[in-house]
Amino acid sequence: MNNMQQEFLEAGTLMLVGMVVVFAFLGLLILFVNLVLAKLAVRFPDPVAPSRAPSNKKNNKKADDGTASPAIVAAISGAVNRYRAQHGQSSASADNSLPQNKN
Amino acid sequence: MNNMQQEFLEAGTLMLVGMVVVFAFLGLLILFVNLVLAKLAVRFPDPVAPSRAPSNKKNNKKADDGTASPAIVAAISGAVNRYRAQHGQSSASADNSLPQNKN
Amino acid sequence: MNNMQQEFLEAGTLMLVGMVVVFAFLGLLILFVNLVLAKLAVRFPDPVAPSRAPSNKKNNKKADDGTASPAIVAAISGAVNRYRAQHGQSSASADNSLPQNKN
Amino acid sequence: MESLSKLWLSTGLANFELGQVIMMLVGCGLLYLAIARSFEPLLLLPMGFGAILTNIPVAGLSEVGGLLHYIYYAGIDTGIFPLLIFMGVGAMTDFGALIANPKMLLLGAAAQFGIFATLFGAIALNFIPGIEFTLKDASAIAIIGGADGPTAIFLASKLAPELLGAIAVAAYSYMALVPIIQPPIMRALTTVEERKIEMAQLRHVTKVEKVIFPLGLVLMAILFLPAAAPLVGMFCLGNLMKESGVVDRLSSTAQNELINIVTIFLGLGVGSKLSADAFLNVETLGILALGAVAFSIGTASGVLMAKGMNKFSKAPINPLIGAAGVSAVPMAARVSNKIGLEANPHNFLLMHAMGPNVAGVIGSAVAAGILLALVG
Amino acid sequence: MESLSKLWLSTGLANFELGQVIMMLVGCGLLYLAIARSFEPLLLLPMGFGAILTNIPVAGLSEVGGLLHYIYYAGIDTGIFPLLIFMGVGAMTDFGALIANPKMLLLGAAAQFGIFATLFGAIALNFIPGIEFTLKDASAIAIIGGADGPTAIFLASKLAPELLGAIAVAAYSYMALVPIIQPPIMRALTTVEERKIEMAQLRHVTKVEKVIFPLGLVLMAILFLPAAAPLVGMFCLGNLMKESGVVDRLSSTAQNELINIVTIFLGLGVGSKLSADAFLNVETLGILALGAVAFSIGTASGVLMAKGMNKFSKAPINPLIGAAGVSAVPMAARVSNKIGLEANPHNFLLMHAMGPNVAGVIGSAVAAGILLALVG
Amino acid sequence: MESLSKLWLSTGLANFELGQVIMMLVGCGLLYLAIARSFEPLLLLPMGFGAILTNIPVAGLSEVGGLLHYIYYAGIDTGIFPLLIFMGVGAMTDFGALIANPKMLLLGAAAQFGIFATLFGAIALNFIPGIEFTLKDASAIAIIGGADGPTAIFLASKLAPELLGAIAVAAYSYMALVPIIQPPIMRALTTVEERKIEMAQLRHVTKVEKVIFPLGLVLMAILFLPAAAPLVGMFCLGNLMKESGVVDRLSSTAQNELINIVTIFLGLGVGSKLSADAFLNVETLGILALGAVAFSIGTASGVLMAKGMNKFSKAPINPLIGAAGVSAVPMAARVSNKIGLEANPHNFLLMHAMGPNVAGVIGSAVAAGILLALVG
Ligand code: NA
Ligand code: NA
Ligand code: NA
Repeated sequence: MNNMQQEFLEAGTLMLVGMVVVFAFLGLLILFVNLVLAKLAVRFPDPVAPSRAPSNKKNNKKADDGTASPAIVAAISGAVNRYRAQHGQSSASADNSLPQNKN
Repeated sequence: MNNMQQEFLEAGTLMLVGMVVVFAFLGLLILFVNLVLAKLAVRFPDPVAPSRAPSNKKNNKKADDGTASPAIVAAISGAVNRYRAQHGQSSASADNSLPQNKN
Repeated sequence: MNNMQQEFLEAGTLMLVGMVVVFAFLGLLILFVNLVLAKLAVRFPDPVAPSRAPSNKKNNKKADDGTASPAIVAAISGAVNRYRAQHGQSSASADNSLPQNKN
Repeated sequence: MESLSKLWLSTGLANFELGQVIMMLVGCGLLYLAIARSFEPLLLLPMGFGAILTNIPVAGLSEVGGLLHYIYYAGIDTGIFPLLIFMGVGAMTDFGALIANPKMLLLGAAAQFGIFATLFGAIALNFIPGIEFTLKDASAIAIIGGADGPTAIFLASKLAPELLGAIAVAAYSYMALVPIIQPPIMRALTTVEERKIEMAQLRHVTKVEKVIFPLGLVLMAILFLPAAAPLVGMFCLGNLMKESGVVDRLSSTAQNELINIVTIFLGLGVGSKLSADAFLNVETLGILALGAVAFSIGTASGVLMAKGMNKFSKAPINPLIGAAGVSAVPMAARVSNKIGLEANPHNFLLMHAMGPNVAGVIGSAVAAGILLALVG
Repeated sequence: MESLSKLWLSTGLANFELGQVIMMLVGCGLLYLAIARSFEPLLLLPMGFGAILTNIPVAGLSEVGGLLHYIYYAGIDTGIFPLLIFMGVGAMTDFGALIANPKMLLLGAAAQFGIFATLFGAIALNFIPGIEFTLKDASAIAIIGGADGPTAIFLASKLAPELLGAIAVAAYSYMALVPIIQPPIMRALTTVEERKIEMAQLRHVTKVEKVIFPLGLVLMAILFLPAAAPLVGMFCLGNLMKESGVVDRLSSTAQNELINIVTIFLGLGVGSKLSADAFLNVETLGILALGAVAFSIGTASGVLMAKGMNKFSKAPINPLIGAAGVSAVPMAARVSNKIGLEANPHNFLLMHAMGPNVAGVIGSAVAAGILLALVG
Repeated sequence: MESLSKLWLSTGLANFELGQVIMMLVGCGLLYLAIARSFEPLLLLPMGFGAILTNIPVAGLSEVGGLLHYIYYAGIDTGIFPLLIFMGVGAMTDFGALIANPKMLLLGAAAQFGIFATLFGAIALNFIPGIEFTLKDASAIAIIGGADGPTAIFLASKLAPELLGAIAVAAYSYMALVPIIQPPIMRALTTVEERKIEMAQLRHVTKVEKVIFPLGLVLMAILFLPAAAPLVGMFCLGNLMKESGVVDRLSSTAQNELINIVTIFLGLGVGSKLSADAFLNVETLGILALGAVAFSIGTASGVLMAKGMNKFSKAPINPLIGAAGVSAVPMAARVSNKIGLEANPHNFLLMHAMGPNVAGVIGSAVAAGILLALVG
């Protein structure tokens, strides 16, 4: 039973130390964000469109040109789908035309 | 020459046993399909379009909405092709916008 | 210091031999191109469009059918982009419909 | 005749042991959860299949020379697979919501109480005859409360490889059960008024902030907790690849093809540890019970912490987002959003819950580092 | 001067042996078949190139420390590469046609007679001086008749690694030659009337059936033939990933990037076994001859079985689809379709031939399991 | 209390050595170059991050059992990663411009003088106390002048693994600095009139030529320089996969997913060699100095060779394209184009400079082979 108590003590200490360290670590991270990043945000603002709410960069890139109505989109997407089903290769060969960086 | 005969005997036995087991195995698979799968097919029919002949699932998924004529498809697909050739990146960045599951 | 001289001598020899071999190797490659490939080019000309300047094969393949105007391309590409942003999966499932070679 | 008897002796029928049959049923159960119930299918499907393959008599797929043996020792025993998955997850993670509202990190910290309380509980289970968990075992079990699959597998492979199968099954099962486990706890600990609280829109986060954040995070791991550095480091590498914007092709591969390949192998390798003697014992029951406790405590701690913060914060904080602190990205955040919408149809908490959600990933990696440093 | 002589001694010119030159020409021959004739280019191109690389004097690409050495021992000696390819092929395979008409499995079984008859023939070749095939050798050679590349490589790596190069070359060459080898046999064994037979449209197969089929198949392998479990298991895992529909990203990676990467390495690794001493001997001639025999017998058995079944079956069966039972997916099915169209321009056999075609894949994996169990 | 002290002893703060801090700053410097300046980010980003990870005290990421240890020994010590990258680069390379104007090969040869002159220089540095380069070291350093990353890493891993980190850093940094290093040299060695020279349009190159070229190239390596066969061979395999047109899925994977995966690992593995004791010494300064010299001499040799050829050639040759002979594809070719446009706005040299550019890749692989044969 003594051994058991010993283990409980160890587990309790671990619990205490663990929670303290977790809070300390993430607390320091708060400081880092508030002190360092906030300053960086002021010194290095994004070049364009700083008013836009944080969101998925890629979706923005795609959604911001053209204003076709949903109906047109639906019609075209049906056609595109059917085209793709017939010419399955096209998407793969488009991959090939990526800019080819030399490593 | 005795050794040779021995080997022939072994090879012959292998041939016999092998073909018997192959037929037995695939025969049992027939039973499995006829008894188990056929029942499952009745108990768990596909939710929609049960009359459709078996074919490539993906093509179905793509072909079943919209009814654009081949001429329109051809016109659009030409435009899409040219667009892709000029903006080779688009297909790669579309990949990035896949729903990102956490593992 | 004698050791030093020895090393210099070795390095100098390496430099000389190295440059000779590099020039010899690439020189032979010139002969290979001029003698072998040039003949092959005459005997096995490309099946079509031999007058076209060497350029990216894939772009050619994509650009050579259809003659939609840039305005139409822009309109459609906007719609396609938006469609893709909403249906991120489509490009991945198009990959699935590649002709599936058995290895 | 001799051939036929040799063939008979090589069949599964002639060699099956009961344990193997049961473990195959466990594997089928995992496949059922993955396919019919869509419970974490990306990992449970290969894991369930691996469980079936590893228990095939005679075939020896997990013995020297077998495929699963190679996969396990090359990728899981070394820790390589969970680390690569963590890199891919990092490349999929957007820290924007957390940077915009860094206090959310406290919620991610509070939810880790699920881990450390469970550690205590695992030691308490030693009272039950037949169960004898060492501190290392208890630590590996407790990390289930972190609700993070790769972290759990990484820690278990270091501290208690013989429990790896049960721990992984528990971790992924409960992660899939988040929408069932969390809501009653969330409702019990909050008032309707609290659940209705709407939060202020998040500020814009600049690109530079997003690039520097993973570097700062890894720096802190280096300074204060090097034992967490492999996990945190690979996570931050993935995130840096994404946010830097200069290596899009690497980032894309890390979050698509590479993570997919590794996921297949990780699932098979974890499944290969689901052998009868390692899984069919009282300890597994204990692990499953502790896992549920860990999730519940983590959820409760997060919610209570958020309630407390709401009292003292100028900007209102909806306590529901505290539950997202257990990580289980992005499921837990979606649960917060759903319960919030029930109380107030105009209350969209998803973006706000992403903050504690990714904070929970950091929190459990930190907790894993502490356990490695103190117990490993 | 010393440098130049050292350089000269390190050239290929100063070190070539005749055998190496010949093997390089063999490699060039494989490249020619792959590029100019489109014979199974996905494997023959890297294999031919591997054959050239492995025979370079001095460079030692297949010796300890060389790239091909690592590839061979990590991926082929262990069996990992063929199994991963099998998983990818499983993820590409649609069992719908087979489930709709399960009797087609008998055609896939009959075609395996090509394997076992060839085994007998290989032992008979021992009469020829200079050829001495053990039962293991004979089994590894006979599997060529299965018309399935990964199965042949997997079995050869287990039973007769020293014959692996020749067996792989024969297997892939004859698979590419299916459109030339099969038609005369098919025409000789069928009447025009038989070739004109149109078959009834296949019934609809539900998603549940497609999901359960791979599970049932792997269960049968477990019960009756665990030796076939690695091959059948990985094949079924791939198919389950595809049909379950819940892990599309894993399925897509398995049938695209992963199988492509492994194919490059598999080809190089197999090519590295095309060394002069392993390939340039009478045994290779024997293997090439036996391979042709195996394909022909397999085709004939399939067609004859289909003729017989047509006699006793209510629904008409076109004997041509029996030839597809050798597998060689999807080439053999296309050949059946083409010969059928010659006799009757309205006779589209492709979907009907896919049934025996995929049955042949199962059949040869089963045959490989039997050989492993009895001979290995 | 004991726990806290144990935890403190496991922190980075308690274990940091000065060298590690400095090397982490070096890693941060590489990240800065990669992200803020876009200097070869595909390799410098993972390399910089690897440098940070490897210098974390206590964590032991580069010791037995650590992730970076496995990556380095599996992929770089064996030479596998640079060879796979070379295969991918081959699959991205178009030899059309070179086949259309094969004399450009002489420019690619001349630029290799940068390598061999630097070798001499490295030995000369032995006069400086504290620097002691063996011939092997000098050869591995000199290859920086080849301006080809994978070649430099491959050679360094064979001849001087302890210098690998510094050599890779120098090679990639100077490759990124090509637009800064080359222009002054190019302007100094040419007259405005020479820079204005327009070159004749290139002839059409047929598909057969493009397919046979890599085969001829590998054949020459086999005959005359087997030591270069691994590099040249894998490069030609990739190019053959691309140009043959029959294995597009393999070619696409080799130049996308496979090269991306390997690039991440290569960067991390090279970064793991950036430890304080291997990097923080006078030799590294020597290597950095020699690297700059090597690039400059290579550029000058190429330009001077082109000047000479222009004197004797019927078709005019713009000396600027000689600078592209150092390889650094496609950066050096773009620099030639840019300087040409400055002198003459109608002078598009890009396609013409691609010839010497890819010739430079061949040239440095050949030079590496010579060094391996004579010094290795
Ligand atoms: Na967590
Ligand atoms: Na077969
Ligand atoms: Na070069």
